[in-house]
Amino acid sequence: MSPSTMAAAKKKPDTPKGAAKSDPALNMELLHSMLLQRRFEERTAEAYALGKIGGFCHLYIGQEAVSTGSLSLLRPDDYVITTYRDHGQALARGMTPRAVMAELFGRQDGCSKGKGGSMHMFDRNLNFLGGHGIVGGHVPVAAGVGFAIKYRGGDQVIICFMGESVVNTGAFHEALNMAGLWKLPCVFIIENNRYGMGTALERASAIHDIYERGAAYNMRRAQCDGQDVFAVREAVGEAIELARKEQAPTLLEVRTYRFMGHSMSDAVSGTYRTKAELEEYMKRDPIVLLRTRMQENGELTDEQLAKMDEDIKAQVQDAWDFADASPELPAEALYEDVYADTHT
Amino acid sequence: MSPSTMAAAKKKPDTPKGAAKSDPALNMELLHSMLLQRRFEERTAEAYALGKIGGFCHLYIGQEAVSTGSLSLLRPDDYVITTYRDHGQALARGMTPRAVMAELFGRQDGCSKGKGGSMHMFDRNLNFLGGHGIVGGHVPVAAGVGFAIKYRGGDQVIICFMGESVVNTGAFHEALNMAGLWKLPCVFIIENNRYGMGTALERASAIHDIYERGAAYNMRRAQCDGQDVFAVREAVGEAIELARKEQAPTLLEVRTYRFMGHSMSDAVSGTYRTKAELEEYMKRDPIVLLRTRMQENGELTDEQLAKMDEDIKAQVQDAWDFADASPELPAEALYEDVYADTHT
Amino acid sequence: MPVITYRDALGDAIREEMRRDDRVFLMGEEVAVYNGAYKVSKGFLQEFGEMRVVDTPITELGFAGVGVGAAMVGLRPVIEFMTWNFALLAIDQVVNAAAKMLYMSGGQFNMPMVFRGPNGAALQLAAQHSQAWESWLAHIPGLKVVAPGTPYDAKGLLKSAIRDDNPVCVLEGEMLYNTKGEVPEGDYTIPLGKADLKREGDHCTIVTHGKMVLVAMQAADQLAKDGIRVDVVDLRTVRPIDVDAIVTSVKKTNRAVVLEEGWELCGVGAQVVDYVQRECFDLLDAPVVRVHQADVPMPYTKSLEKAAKPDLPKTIAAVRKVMYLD
Amino acid sequence: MPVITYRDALGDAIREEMRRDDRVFLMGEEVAVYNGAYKVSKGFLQEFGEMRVVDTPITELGFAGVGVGAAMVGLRPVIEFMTWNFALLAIDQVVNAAAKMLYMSGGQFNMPMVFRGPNGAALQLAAQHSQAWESWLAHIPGLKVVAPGTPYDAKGLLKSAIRDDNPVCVLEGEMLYNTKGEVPEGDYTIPLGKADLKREGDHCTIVTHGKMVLVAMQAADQLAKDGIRVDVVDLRTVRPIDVDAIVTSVKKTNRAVVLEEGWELCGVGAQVVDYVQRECFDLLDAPVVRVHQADVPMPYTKSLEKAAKPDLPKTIAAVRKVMYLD
Ligand SMILES: Cc1ncc(C[n+]2csc(CCOP(=O)(O)OP(=O)(O)O)c2C)c(N)n1
Ligand SMILES: Cc1ncc(C[n+]2csc(CCOP(=O)(O)OP(=O)(O)O)c2C)c(N)n1
Ligand SMILES: [Mg+2]
Ligand SMILES: [Mg+2]
Repeated sequence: MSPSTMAAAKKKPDTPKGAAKSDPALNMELLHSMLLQRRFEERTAEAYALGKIGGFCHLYIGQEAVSTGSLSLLRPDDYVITTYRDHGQALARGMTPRAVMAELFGRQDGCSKGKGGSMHMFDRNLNFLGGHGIVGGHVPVAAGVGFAIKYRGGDQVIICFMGESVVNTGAFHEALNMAGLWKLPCVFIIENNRYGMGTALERASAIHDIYERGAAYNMRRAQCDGQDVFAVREAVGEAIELARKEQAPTLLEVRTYRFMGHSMSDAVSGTYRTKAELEEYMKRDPIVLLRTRMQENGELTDEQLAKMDEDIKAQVQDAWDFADASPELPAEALYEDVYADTHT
Repeated sequence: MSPSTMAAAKKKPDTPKGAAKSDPALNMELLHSMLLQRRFEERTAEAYALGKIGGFCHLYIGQEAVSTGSLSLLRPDDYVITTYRDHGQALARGMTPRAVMAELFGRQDGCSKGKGGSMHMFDRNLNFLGGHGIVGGHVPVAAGVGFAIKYRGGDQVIICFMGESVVNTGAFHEALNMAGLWKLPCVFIIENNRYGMGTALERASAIHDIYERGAAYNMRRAQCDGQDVFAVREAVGEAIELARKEQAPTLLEVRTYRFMGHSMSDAVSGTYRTKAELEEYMKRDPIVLLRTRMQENGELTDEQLAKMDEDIKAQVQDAWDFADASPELPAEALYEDVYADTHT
Repeated sequence: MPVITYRDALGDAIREEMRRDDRVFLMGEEVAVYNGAYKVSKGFLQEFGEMRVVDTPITELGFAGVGVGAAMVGLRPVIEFMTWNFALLAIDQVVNAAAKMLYMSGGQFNMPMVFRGPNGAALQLAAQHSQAWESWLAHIPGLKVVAPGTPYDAKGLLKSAIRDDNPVCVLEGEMLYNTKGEVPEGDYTIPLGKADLKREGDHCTIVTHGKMVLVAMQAADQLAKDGIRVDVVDLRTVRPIDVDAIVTSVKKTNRAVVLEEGWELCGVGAQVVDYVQRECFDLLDAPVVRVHQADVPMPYTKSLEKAAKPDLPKTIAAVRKVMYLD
Repeated sequence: MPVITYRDALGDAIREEMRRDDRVFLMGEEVAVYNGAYKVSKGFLQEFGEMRVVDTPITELGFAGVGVGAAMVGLRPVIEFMTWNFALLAIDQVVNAAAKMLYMSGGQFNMPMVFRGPNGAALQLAAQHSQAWESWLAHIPGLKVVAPGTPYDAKGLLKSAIRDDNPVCVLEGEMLYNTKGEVPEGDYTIPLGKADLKREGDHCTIVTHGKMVLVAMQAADQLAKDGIRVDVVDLRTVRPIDVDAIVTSVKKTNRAVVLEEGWELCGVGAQVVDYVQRECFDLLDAPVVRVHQADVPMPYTKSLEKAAKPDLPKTIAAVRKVMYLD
């Protein structure tokens, strides 16, 4: 990490923003959402090690405040689209752990019937538009959803999550220019976790405050702390409001960090980042930050916390069992879903 | 044209910059270069109408100060790359009118043996790396040449010309990010002639001062008047110096205008721009501006001008005759040049 | 029946579908103010307004993706590529997004959209602007691919493409836009995936599609003068391919020529050959002969360009060869 | 002879060429600090430094173009795609720039460069990450395309590719990187465009390339137990295709199976079928049978993925079918 980045990280206060207007019930929900993602991903890693999950598998641990903070603000008729690192967002949007785990296990009760897997979580009922595997590829798609909202005269918004590497892709550039030009109701959220696989942001992007790229598209831009769920809510909330009321897009850089390797086949630290750096960042675990805050506020007892954790663990175990029991699709399903056999 | 653009255009002084350090011999060369392009393109239009030239054919009339101003500053070992609108730059770089006209006629004495045509002028001896037809496609190629210069530790530069539409393409974005990140000796020159085919800049780009895109790549950026050859020389000169001495790229927006249709199959005005607008811009004919200045300075007599024009016209006629006499490639050449049959 | 151009047939198809269904919109470079680079959408902006006739920046990858997104949430985009050559920049969206979305979402998100534009060589446009992409597109499961050769087929197939709930690639021809033919007024559709027997004969089959249909018909005319009667099977759709129609014809003629605009290796013609040898092995009287572009990037020079393209003499020679007449 | 992995064979090839010729450099995502996504370039950064082993941003189109530019002025880039799936984003540079530059410049600018990376499906990577692109690339004049199936071939072909003055696409296999085989130390090359008869037999020919070579060899072993002897023709290069080698084999066996990893329509197999029927029409005892991926985007689920892929049982069944044994 470059010195400038370190300084920027340090500037962020450890006290969550918005603590003043603390809402205990809401905070409990946020904590639950984040803890569910955490426990879910821990079991995902376990299942992967046991060979119950295959392929590429990218965990979300460390970034839970981004999904929860953002998606806790959406209406059911809003839209979400994201990358292959999609388990956390799927859960935060309201997919059941069963549906997500079954998808990871490749079973027919999975949210994509087992055809998509870890990288391709979809849920039409939740307007969850996937899980996409081509870096940058889903950003124009998000602009297209924004276009459709405007076309219909609706007041929905779309949140498009992406890793920080995406800002270097041509797809990002082309999409953001159109979103800025046409004023589309899109909230582009960069989950800047400092690395794209083994490449540090500073080795891939000519500028390091990447939200500044928004200027090239005449787009509102902002940056916020991604370990603080309140900071995320505040920043995303402003962006959603702008998109909903004025149909104007925002490019929001959320500074976060992934606590695991890039995918299940990548070491947690070593080649491209040091253990020391990792440990430094882990001090700002988003769940610990929220929990501590709530405890200090007297909103959360140790007992409540233990109970929540227990319930969540049971729920994840239930998801595992459910997934394990769910069958793979029958052989003939291989040829289904290639074409829709409908037309208007 | 938007009011803001009109204002910007107005701000530019009609008096050429750098007039103080006027160099009559150089000015004569510049005028010759620009007038040659003009007369050449006029005859190109004629030949196209006669069916001697086919395919897409994009004339350079109105933009001659850009090619001449820029390329008059290069060393022979520097590199040039451009778009399909390449006749002017080919001539300004020193290709003979014969070689260019024969290429347009599709003959074997053409600079690309007639295989490339109007959009694909190449000359290895002049480090003229083509004429490219995919909008944006040549910009990464230019970055690659910059990379190669740096790789070898040379002090050459590459000038990469492009239309203003190019700044919206993914290829541009990806290339400029790398050029900014790696500090490549590239001079990216946007020939902002206000339109990409029938689309005004303002309808395609979210920002209108497009050189500002350079900020997204931590790249030096500038804007200049493209009808004033001295302004072009000054701006490009600074960029070349930076590239040569510090191996740093520049994004330079040169504001110009095309006096003809997009290509030979496009009307000069009508659908997307008015005759009045065209006429307004034609008042700033780059050749007239230079000529007038020289005349005012007493550097150019009417006689000299008439003689120059006559010589040039004769040279272009010679090129036409030469091209007309040059044969098309023999049938067996169809299968040549698909593969190099060499290796190291 | 009114005789109109291929261009107008396409324009009518889109216009009628846009009137019929307000989810349908047209997007691409120069489709609105400029009336289309090839004037297919003349007058559209005036009729439908700028939300439904959308000029884009030069961002093939981007606006193809915009189409994908719009289709995911229920609109029915018609995405125009100024030419299919430029679609190479967008091919990731066509192949990795549009063609796979339904499958990888487990059947949840269909893609009711059309990608269209001129395909193949026009005149002297040189290497980068003279390429025919049907075999690439036909390779990809999840896509449908049509290549109309006549105004009638253009209108009927494009309407079907717009109404289909899958991503359909429509390959038009710059050289076809001015060609004319009978086209009924008003609504009709042509089913995707069905070939059309454009000419009946019993001596030899010519299997073709798109722009080459005209060449095949000319060849049939010429050959008829020598008493050679050919079946012209116009595939119309190159994915899925109507194997039955090919086989039925070859069973009758026992000989086949495959004529296409693109390059030889792994072309549509190769696939047709495979179907023929697979299904008509014992009936074939001669190896199938293919006619296609020379295996070179397209040269600009007139004479070489002509030599590179499949054409009438080459087609006639192929038929004569497959009939052992030369 | 030392036994090494396919991965190390590739690494050795590039390393030796970089030592031999300082115009050769390696560029791509994660090739330097990370030692390559699949560790082909392990230790390269230390040996050659960051100017010759270059990590790029995620910009396939951009860095492919950087390679084109560097090649135009005399360097010899080796451009790594993390996988060929992502090369779709760069395909405009491969097809419209690299493959055409020599031709459209009238023979002035050759393109001494390599595009390489894993191609085809690994395990459970689902639709967007499991695609085999050889037929697309083979379609394009101006490219050469190789697909080594063994460590020996990988090293020899990659070295030839790097020394060739044309753009060569090298299709590796993620599932092959750990496979082992005998590879001589030091320098050797394998000519591009020449097939290799990997197994001799006289009952049936299997024509294949790349990852499927291993499957073909296994099939040959299995079939041998039933007394069926197959010729395995490993194309090694899929553009240009060694037609002679195919024909020589089929003339001996009179039967052929074509095995490939990619989809059926317009696949490499279709082209091979065309060559066979063209050149061996009177000698064939049965229609050529093809084995390929099912005509669907790749599913994630294990069982369906297995069903979608060409494999040993399907290959054996194809040979038995072409021999009328079932
Ligand atoms: C176009 C493309 N190129 C390369 C890859 C391989 N790849 C997958 S994820 C990744 C890194 C992305 O990093 P970032 O955008 O920062 O997201 P993060 O993984 O950190 O969430 C790469 C290179 C890909 N999937 N798509
Ligand atoms: C990728 C791509 N898309 C579309 C085209 C068709 N086209 C050719 S020139 C052009 C306009 C380019 O305008 P600009 O960049 O401003 O350059 P100018 O013609 O004004 O010099 C378009 C759309 C193309 N050649 N390549
Ligand atoms: Mg990241
Ligand atoms: Mg322009």
